[in-house]
Amino acid sequence: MELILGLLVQGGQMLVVLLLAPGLVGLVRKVRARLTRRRGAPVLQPYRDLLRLMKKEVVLAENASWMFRVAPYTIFAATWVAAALVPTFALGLQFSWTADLIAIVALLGSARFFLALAGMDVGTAFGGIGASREVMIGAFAEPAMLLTVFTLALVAGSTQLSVVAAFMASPAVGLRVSLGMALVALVIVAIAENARIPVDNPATHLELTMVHEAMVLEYSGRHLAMIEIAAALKLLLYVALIACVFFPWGMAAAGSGVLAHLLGLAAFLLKLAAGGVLLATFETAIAKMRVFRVPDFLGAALMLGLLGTLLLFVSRSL
Amino acid sequence: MTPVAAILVIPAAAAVVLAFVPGYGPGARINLGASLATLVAALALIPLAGTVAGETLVVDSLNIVFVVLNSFVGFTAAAFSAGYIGHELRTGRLTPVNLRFYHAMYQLMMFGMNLALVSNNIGLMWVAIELATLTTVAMVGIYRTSAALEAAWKYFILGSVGIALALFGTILVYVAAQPVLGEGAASMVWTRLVTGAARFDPAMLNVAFVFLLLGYGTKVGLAPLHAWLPDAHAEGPTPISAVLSGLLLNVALYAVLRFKLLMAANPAAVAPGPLMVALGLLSAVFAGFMLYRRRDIKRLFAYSSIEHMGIIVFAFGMGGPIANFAGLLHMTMHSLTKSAIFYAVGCVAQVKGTQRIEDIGGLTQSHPALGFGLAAAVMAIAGMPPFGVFMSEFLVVTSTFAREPVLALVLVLGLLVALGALLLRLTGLLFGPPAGPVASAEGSLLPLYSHLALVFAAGLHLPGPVVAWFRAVADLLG
Amino acid sequence: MVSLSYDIAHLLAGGLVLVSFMLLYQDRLYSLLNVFALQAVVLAGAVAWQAHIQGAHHLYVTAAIALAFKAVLVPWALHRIVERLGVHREVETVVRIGPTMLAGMGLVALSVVLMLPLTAAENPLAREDLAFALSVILLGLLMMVTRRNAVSQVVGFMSLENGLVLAATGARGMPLVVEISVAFSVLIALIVIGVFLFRIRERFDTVDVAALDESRGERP
Amino acid sequence: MTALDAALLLSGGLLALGPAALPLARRPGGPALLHGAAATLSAALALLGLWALVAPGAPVQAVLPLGLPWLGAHFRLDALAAFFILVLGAGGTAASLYGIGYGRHLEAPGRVLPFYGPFLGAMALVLFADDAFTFLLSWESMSLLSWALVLADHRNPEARSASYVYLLMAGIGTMALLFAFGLLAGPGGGYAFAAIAAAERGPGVTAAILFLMLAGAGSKAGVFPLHVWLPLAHPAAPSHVSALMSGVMTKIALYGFIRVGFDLLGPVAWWASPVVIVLGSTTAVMGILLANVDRDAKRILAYSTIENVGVIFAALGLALAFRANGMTALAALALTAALFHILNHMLFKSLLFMAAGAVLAATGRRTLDALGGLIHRMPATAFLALVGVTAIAALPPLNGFASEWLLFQGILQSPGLPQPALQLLLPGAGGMLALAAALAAACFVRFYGIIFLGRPRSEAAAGAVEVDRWSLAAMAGLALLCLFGGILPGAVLDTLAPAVGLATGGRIPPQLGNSWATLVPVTAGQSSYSGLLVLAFITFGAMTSAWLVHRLASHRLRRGPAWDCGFPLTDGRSQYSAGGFSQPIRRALGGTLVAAREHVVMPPPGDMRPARHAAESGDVAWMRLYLPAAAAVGGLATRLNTLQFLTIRRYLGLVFVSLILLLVGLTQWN
Repeated sequence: MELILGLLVQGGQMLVVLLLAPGLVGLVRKVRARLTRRRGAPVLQPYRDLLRLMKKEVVLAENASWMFRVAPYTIFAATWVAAALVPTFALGLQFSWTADLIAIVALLGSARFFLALAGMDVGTAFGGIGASREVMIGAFAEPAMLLTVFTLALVAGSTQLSVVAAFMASPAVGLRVSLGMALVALVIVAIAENARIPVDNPATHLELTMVHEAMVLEYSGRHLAMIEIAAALKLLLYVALIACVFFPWGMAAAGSGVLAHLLGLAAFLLKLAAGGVLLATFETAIAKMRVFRVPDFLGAALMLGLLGTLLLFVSRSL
Repeated sequence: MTPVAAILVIPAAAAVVLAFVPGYGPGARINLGASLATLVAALALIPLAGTVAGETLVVDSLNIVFVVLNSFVGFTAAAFSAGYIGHELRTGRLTPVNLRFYHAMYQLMMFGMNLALVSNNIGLMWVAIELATLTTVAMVGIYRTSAALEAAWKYFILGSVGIALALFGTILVYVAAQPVLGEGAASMVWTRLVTGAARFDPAMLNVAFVFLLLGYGTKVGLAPLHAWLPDAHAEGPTPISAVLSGLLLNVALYAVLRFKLLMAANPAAVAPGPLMVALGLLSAVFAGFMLYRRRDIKRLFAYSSIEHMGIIVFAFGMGGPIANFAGLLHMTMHSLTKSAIFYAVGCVAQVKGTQRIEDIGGLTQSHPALGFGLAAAVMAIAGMPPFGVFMSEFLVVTSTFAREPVLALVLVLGLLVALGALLLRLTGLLFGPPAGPVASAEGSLLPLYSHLALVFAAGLHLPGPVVAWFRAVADLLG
Repeated sequence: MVSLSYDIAHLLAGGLVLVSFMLLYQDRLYSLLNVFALQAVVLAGAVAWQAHIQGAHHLYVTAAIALAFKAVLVPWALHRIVERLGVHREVETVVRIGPTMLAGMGLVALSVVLMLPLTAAENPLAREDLAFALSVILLGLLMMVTRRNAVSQVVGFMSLENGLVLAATGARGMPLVVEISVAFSVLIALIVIGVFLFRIRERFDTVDVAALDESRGERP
Repeated sequence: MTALDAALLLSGGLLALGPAALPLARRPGGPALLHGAAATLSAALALLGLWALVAPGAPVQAVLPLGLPWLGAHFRLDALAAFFILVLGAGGTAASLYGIGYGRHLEAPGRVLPFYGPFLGAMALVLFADDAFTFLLSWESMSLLSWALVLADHRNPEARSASYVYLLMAGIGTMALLFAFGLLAGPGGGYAFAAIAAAERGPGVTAAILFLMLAGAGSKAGVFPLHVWLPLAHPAAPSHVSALMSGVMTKIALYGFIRVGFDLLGPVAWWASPVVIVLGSTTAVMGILLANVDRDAKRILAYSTIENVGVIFAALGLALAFRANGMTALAALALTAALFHILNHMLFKSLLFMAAGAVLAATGRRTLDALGGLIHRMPATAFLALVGVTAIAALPPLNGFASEWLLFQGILQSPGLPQPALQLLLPGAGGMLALAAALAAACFVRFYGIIFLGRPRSEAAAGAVEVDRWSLAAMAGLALLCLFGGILPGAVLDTLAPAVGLATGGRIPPQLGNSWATLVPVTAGQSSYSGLLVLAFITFGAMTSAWLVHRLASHRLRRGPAWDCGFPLTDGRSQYSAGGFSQPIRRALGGTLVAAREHVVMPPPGDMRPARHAAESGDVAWMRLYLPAAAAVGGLATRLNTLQFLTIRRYLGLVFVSLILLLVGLTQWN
C-alpha cells in the first residue's frame, strides 16, 4: 500500500511539474506585462507556443551533428528527473533517495553541460558566446549553490531533500541568520541559473546581452520546444526548491492521506504563484547588468553561502 | 714475487721498458699488458689483505679496496688509451717521442699510486703521491699547446704548495710520535702510529691534521684548493683525465682517510669529522654552481668530480657505519662512472674535433651507442637509479638527515644544483638535431660499457664479499 | 752545554724568521735575491748546528745543499733571468709593505699560539723550532700571495721550503730529510726552469688562464 | 607460488620488455608485438590486483637479494598495493592496447619502446616495495624512464625543455622523499617498512615526515606549486605515455603519500591535516583555472590532472583530519572517496589523453584553434571522448560525479570534528572544490566543443580520418569502465574497502546490499545517490519524450544553412576561438591567479591594418617562484664563475686564507 502510494505521489509529482512549468513561465510573463502597463499574452500562451513548436518541422543547420539532435531530449530528461526529485506538494516521493540535493545540482549541471555543447555544435559565433558565458555563470553559480547546500545540510544533518524539508517544517529550526543568508544566496543562484534579469534577459536577442538565447539560436521546432520545456522546468524546480526548503508549510507528510496531498497541492500552487509574482516584480524593478559584472553578482552569492556556513559554526559554538 | 711486490715492480719495470720502446703498437700493447698484469696481481692480493704488514709495505682492508679499484681503472684506461692515442697519433697531436714519454709516464704514475697506497710509511706515502702528481703534471702538458702548458703549470705550482703543506703535516706527525715511539723510521710507520696515537700530543696532531688536510686536500680537489683540477682535466689527454678523476683523487683521499684514522685514535685531538664535513659541503655546493657556466665538456665533468669528492669527503666526515659505507661505495662508483664518462667524452671530442659543448649536439641521433652510453653514465653520476651512485647518495642523505638535517639540506642543495647543470648540458649534448661531424667513433666503447655494467650491477646488487669488505672498512673508519 | 746549544739553535731559527721579514720588506728584486741568499746561509747554519748537536751527520749534506744550491746557484740563476728577460726591477706588491709586515707579525703570533699548548714534556728545542718553522712557512706563503713578480713568488716558495727544512731537521732523528731536501731542490729547479722557459716576465699571471680562456672559450 | 611472486614475475616481464625492444622496436610489427606483450602483462597484473583485493588473505611478503646489501629488496602485496596494482594494470592495459594502433604513428619507436615496458614495471615495483631503498629505487627509475619517454620527440625543443624541467623537479621531489625516509628510518638506518612502522616518533617529527611526503609525492603528483613540470612533460610524451603519466604515474605518487601518511606513519597530529586540505583545494582551483585558459589540448588535460590531484589530496587531508580524531569510519569515508577518485581519474584521464592522441594522430595538431568539427570526421572517437568529458566534469551518472559526491559527503561530516579550525576550514575547502568542479565543467565544454564540435578551423582538421580499431577498443573499454563506476559505484567501493581498511582501520557500510545500486555512505537519512536510477530515469525520460514527440507531434526535418542571426560565415575561423571562449572566466578570475592580460593594438585612424587583440596568461608559480629561483642560481653561478679565471697568485691566496682560517680556528678550539 505504502509502495503504491509512494509511486502514485512520485508519478503525480512528475506530471505536476511537467504540467505546471509552462504555466509558471506564462504567469511571470503576464505579471511583468501588467507591471509595465501592457496587457500581455495570456498565462496559457507558453502551452500554445510549445504545441505549435512541436508540430513544426525542424530546420537543422547543415553541419549539425547527432549531438545537436540528442541534446534537447537529454537536457529535458535531466532537468525533469531533477525536478521530479524536489518535493513539491508531498514529502513521500518514492525515489527521493535516488539523488540528494548535491546530485540534483549536478543533474542541472549535466543539462547545462549539454546545452553549452549543443550551442557550440553548429559552429556559429553566437553559439560560442552563449556557451562561453553560460559556463562562466555556471562556474560561479554551482559553488554558491553547493555552499547553500552545505548550510542546509549542516542545519538539517542531511542532504536528502525530504529530510531537510521535514526538518525545516519542524519547530526545531527557529530563525537563523545563516538560513537567511542561504536564502538570499539561493535566490541569486536561481536568478542566474534561469537566465533572468539582471543576469540574462529571456526576452531579447541582442548580441551583447544574450546568454541562454544565444546558445539555442539554431534550434527550431520540436527541439526548441524540448529546450523551452526544460528551461521552464528548471524555473519551477528552483521555485519549488526554495519553497520546499524555506517555506515547507502545507506539504503532505509521507504516508498521509489523499486530503493532505490535495491540500499540499493547493499550497504548492499558491507558493508557485507567489514565487512567480515576486520574480516578475523583481525583474521589472531592476536593470540588466553587463556580462562581466555577473561574476560579482554571483560572487556575492558565493560569499553569502560561505558566510552562512561559517556563521553556523559561530552560533553553534556560542 | 709476492703480489705486493708485483703491483709495484710491474709498473716500475714497464715504465723503464716503455721509455725505450719505440712505435705505437708495441708501446700500447706493453702498456696494456703491464696494466693487466698489475690488475691480476692486485686481485691476487685480495686474499692476502691483513697479512702483509711490514715496516715499509702494508696491505689491510682499507687500502686493498683502493688498490683493486686503482688497478682495474688503470687497466681499462690503458685499454681506452690504446685506441685514443692511436687517433691522436694519426691526427698529429702527439708525436712518437711524446708517445714513449706518455707510456712511460703512465706506468710510472701507476707505480706512484700503488706505492702510495701500500706504503706503511707516511714519509714514503708522501713521496709516492708526489711522484704520481709530478708524472700527471708531465702528462697534462703533453700536447705542448699553450693551453696545455698553462694547465700543467697551474697544476705544478698549486701542487707544489700542496706538497709542501702535506710535508709539514707529515713532519709534525713525526714530531708528535717521536717522544712515544722513539726516533727514526719507527715513528713514521703507519701501523705503529695508529696503535700509539692515543699517547701523542693532541695539539701537535691538530696542527698536523690541518696541514695534511689542506695539503692532500689540494690533490683531492676540495674547494677552495681545487683550482688546478678543472684545467688539468680539460687540457690533458682524456685517458689521463679519466685516471686523474678516477684514481689520483682517490689516492689523495686515501691519505686523508689514513690521517683521519690517526686523529680518531686520539680522543683529545680535534675531531676531524667537522672539518671534512665543512670542506666537503663547500666543494659539493661550489662545484654544483660552477657547472652552469662551463663551455668545455671535460672541464664540466672535472667540476663534477670536485662535487663528488666533496660528497665523499662529507660522508667520511659524518662517519658512522652507514655514512662510511656510503662514502666508500660512492668513491668506488664515482671512480668507475667518472672514468666511463671520460672514455665517452674522449670519443666524442675525437669525433667532433672539439671539446666545446655548444659545438656538440644530438649525439644520441648521430652516435646512438656512444650517445646513450654517455647518457647512462651521466645519469649514473647524477645519482639516478639503478646505478650505484644512487645507493650511496640514498644512504648519505637519509642517514645525514636523520642526524643533522641542516647539513643534509646544504648537501642536497649542492646535489640539486649540480643535477640541474648536468641535465642542462646533457640535454644539449645528446638530444636535438645532431651538430658537428657525424663520422663514426673510432675508440672502443668496451671500457665505457664494462664500467657501466659494473655500476649498473652494483646499483642493484652488491656481491656479499664486497659488502663485507666495505663494512669492515666502514667499521675501521669509525 | 744543553742551554748553549739550545740558545744557538734558537738564535739561528729566530734569525731565519727575521730574514723572512727582511724578504717581505724588500722592494727591489736584486736585493730580494740577496736577502734570500742570506736566508739560505742562515738555514745552512741552522741545519749544520742541528747536525752537530744531534750528531746526525747526514744533515750536513742538507746544509751543504742549502748553501750551494739555494744560497748560490738559484739566486744566480734568478739574477740571470731578471737580466735576460728584462724583468721590471722592482717588487710589485699587491698589499703594501707595511700592512704585509703587520700581517706577518700576526702570522708569527699565530704560530706561537699554535705551538704553545704543546706539552712541556716535548723537547723544548723542537717546540721552538717548530714555531719558527711554521712562521717561516706562513711568511713564505704570505710572500707568494702578496707579491706579483714571478721571481719574488719563486723566492716566496723557496722561503717556505726553508721553513720545511728547518722543521724537518729540528725533528730529532727524522728519516728521509736529505732525500726530501734533494727532492725539493729538484722541484725548485723545475720551477726556475719553468719560469725561464715560459718566459714568465712579470708574474705567473701572464702564463695563466688568459690563454686558456681564449683557446677554450670559457670566458663568456 | 604466491600472488606476490606472480606479480613480481609479471613486473619483471615488463622490465624485460625494455631489452627486448632494442632489437625489436625498429622491425615491422615489432612495436605492435611489444605493446601487445605489455598489454597482456598489465592485464594479468590488473587481474592479480583485483583478485588480491577480493579474495581476503594475509599480506604476502618476499625478499630478493637485491638493493641494500644488508637488507635485501623487500616486497609485499597487501590490499592497498593491490588496489593500486589494479589501477596500474588497468591503465597499462588500456594504454598498451591503444599503443598497438597508435604505435604506427610513432616517429622513433626506438626511443619509446625500450623505456615503455620498464616504465610500467618500475611503477609496479614502487607499489610492491616494502623497504625504503627499493621504494625509492623504483620511484626514481619510474621518473627516469618517463623522462626518457618525454624525450622521445627529442628534436622538438619544447620536449627537451620539458624533459629538463621534469627531471629536475623529479630530483627535487626525490630529495624530499629521501629526507622523509631518512626521518622514518632514523639514524640507525631501519629502512625496512616493517621497522619503520614499528618505530616511535614524536608528533613534530611525524608531521615533518608528512609534509616532506607531501612535497616529495606531491611534486610527482602535481601539487601546486610543485606542479610546473607536469603541464610541460605530460603532453610532450607520446599520447599513450601521456595517458600513463597522467592517469597512472600521478596515482603511484599518491600511493606513496598514502602508504607513508596512513600506513607507515601511524596517527598524525590533527594540525597537519589543514595543510594538506588547503594545499589540495588550492591545487584543484589553480590547476583547473590554468586548464581553462590554456589552448593546447594535451596541456589542458595535464592541468586538469593537477586539479584532480588537488581534489584527491583534499580528500586525503580530510581523511587525516578524521583519523587524527579517532573517527575511523569517517576517515574511511574520505579515503574511500580519494581512492575511488584515483581509480576514476585514471579511467577518464587516460581516455581523454587517448582521444587527444587520436586527434593528434589524425590531424597532427594539438592547439585547439586548429581543430573543430571532428565529431563528423571521427564519430567514434568523438562519442568516446564525450563519455570522458562528462565523467571528468563530474556530471551524473558517470563515475567522476560519484567520487566527488562521496567527497562532499565526507566534507559535510566535518561538523563532527572537535577542532574549530577544521570546522571553519572545511566548508571553505568544500566551496573551493565545488568551484573547481564547476570550472572543470566549463573547461571541458570548451575542450570538447572546440575540438569536436562546430566546423573545422584548419585543413588538417577538415581532412581527419577516424583512428584504428585498437585505439578505439582501448578507449571504449575505458569508457565502459567509466560508466560502470558511475552506475554501480557500490561494487567498486566494496572492492576497495580492504585497502581503505588497511590504511584507516575503518570502513564505510557495505554498499552491495543496497537496492538499486544506491550509495549510502553514512546513513540513508543523511544522503544517498543511485547512479543506476539516474541513468535509467534520464534514458527513460529522453527516450520516451523523443518517441512521443516523434510519434504524436512531428518528425519532419529539413537541413539548411546555419542561421546565426542572419549572418552565417562560412570560414571556420569565424567561430569562437579557445581564447575567446575562456575570456569570461579569464576576466573574472584570471587577473592575478593566472596573470591574465589582454592587449589591444589599435592602428591610428586611416591606417588600414587590422586591429589586434591578444590575450596572455601564464602560471604564476612558474613566473613568481621558478623563474626567480632559476635566475638566482644563474646569477650566483655567474658570480662564482669568476673563480675559474683567477690568477695563480689568487688561487694561492685562497689556499693561504683557508690555511690561516683553519689554524685560527684551531687556536679557538684549544
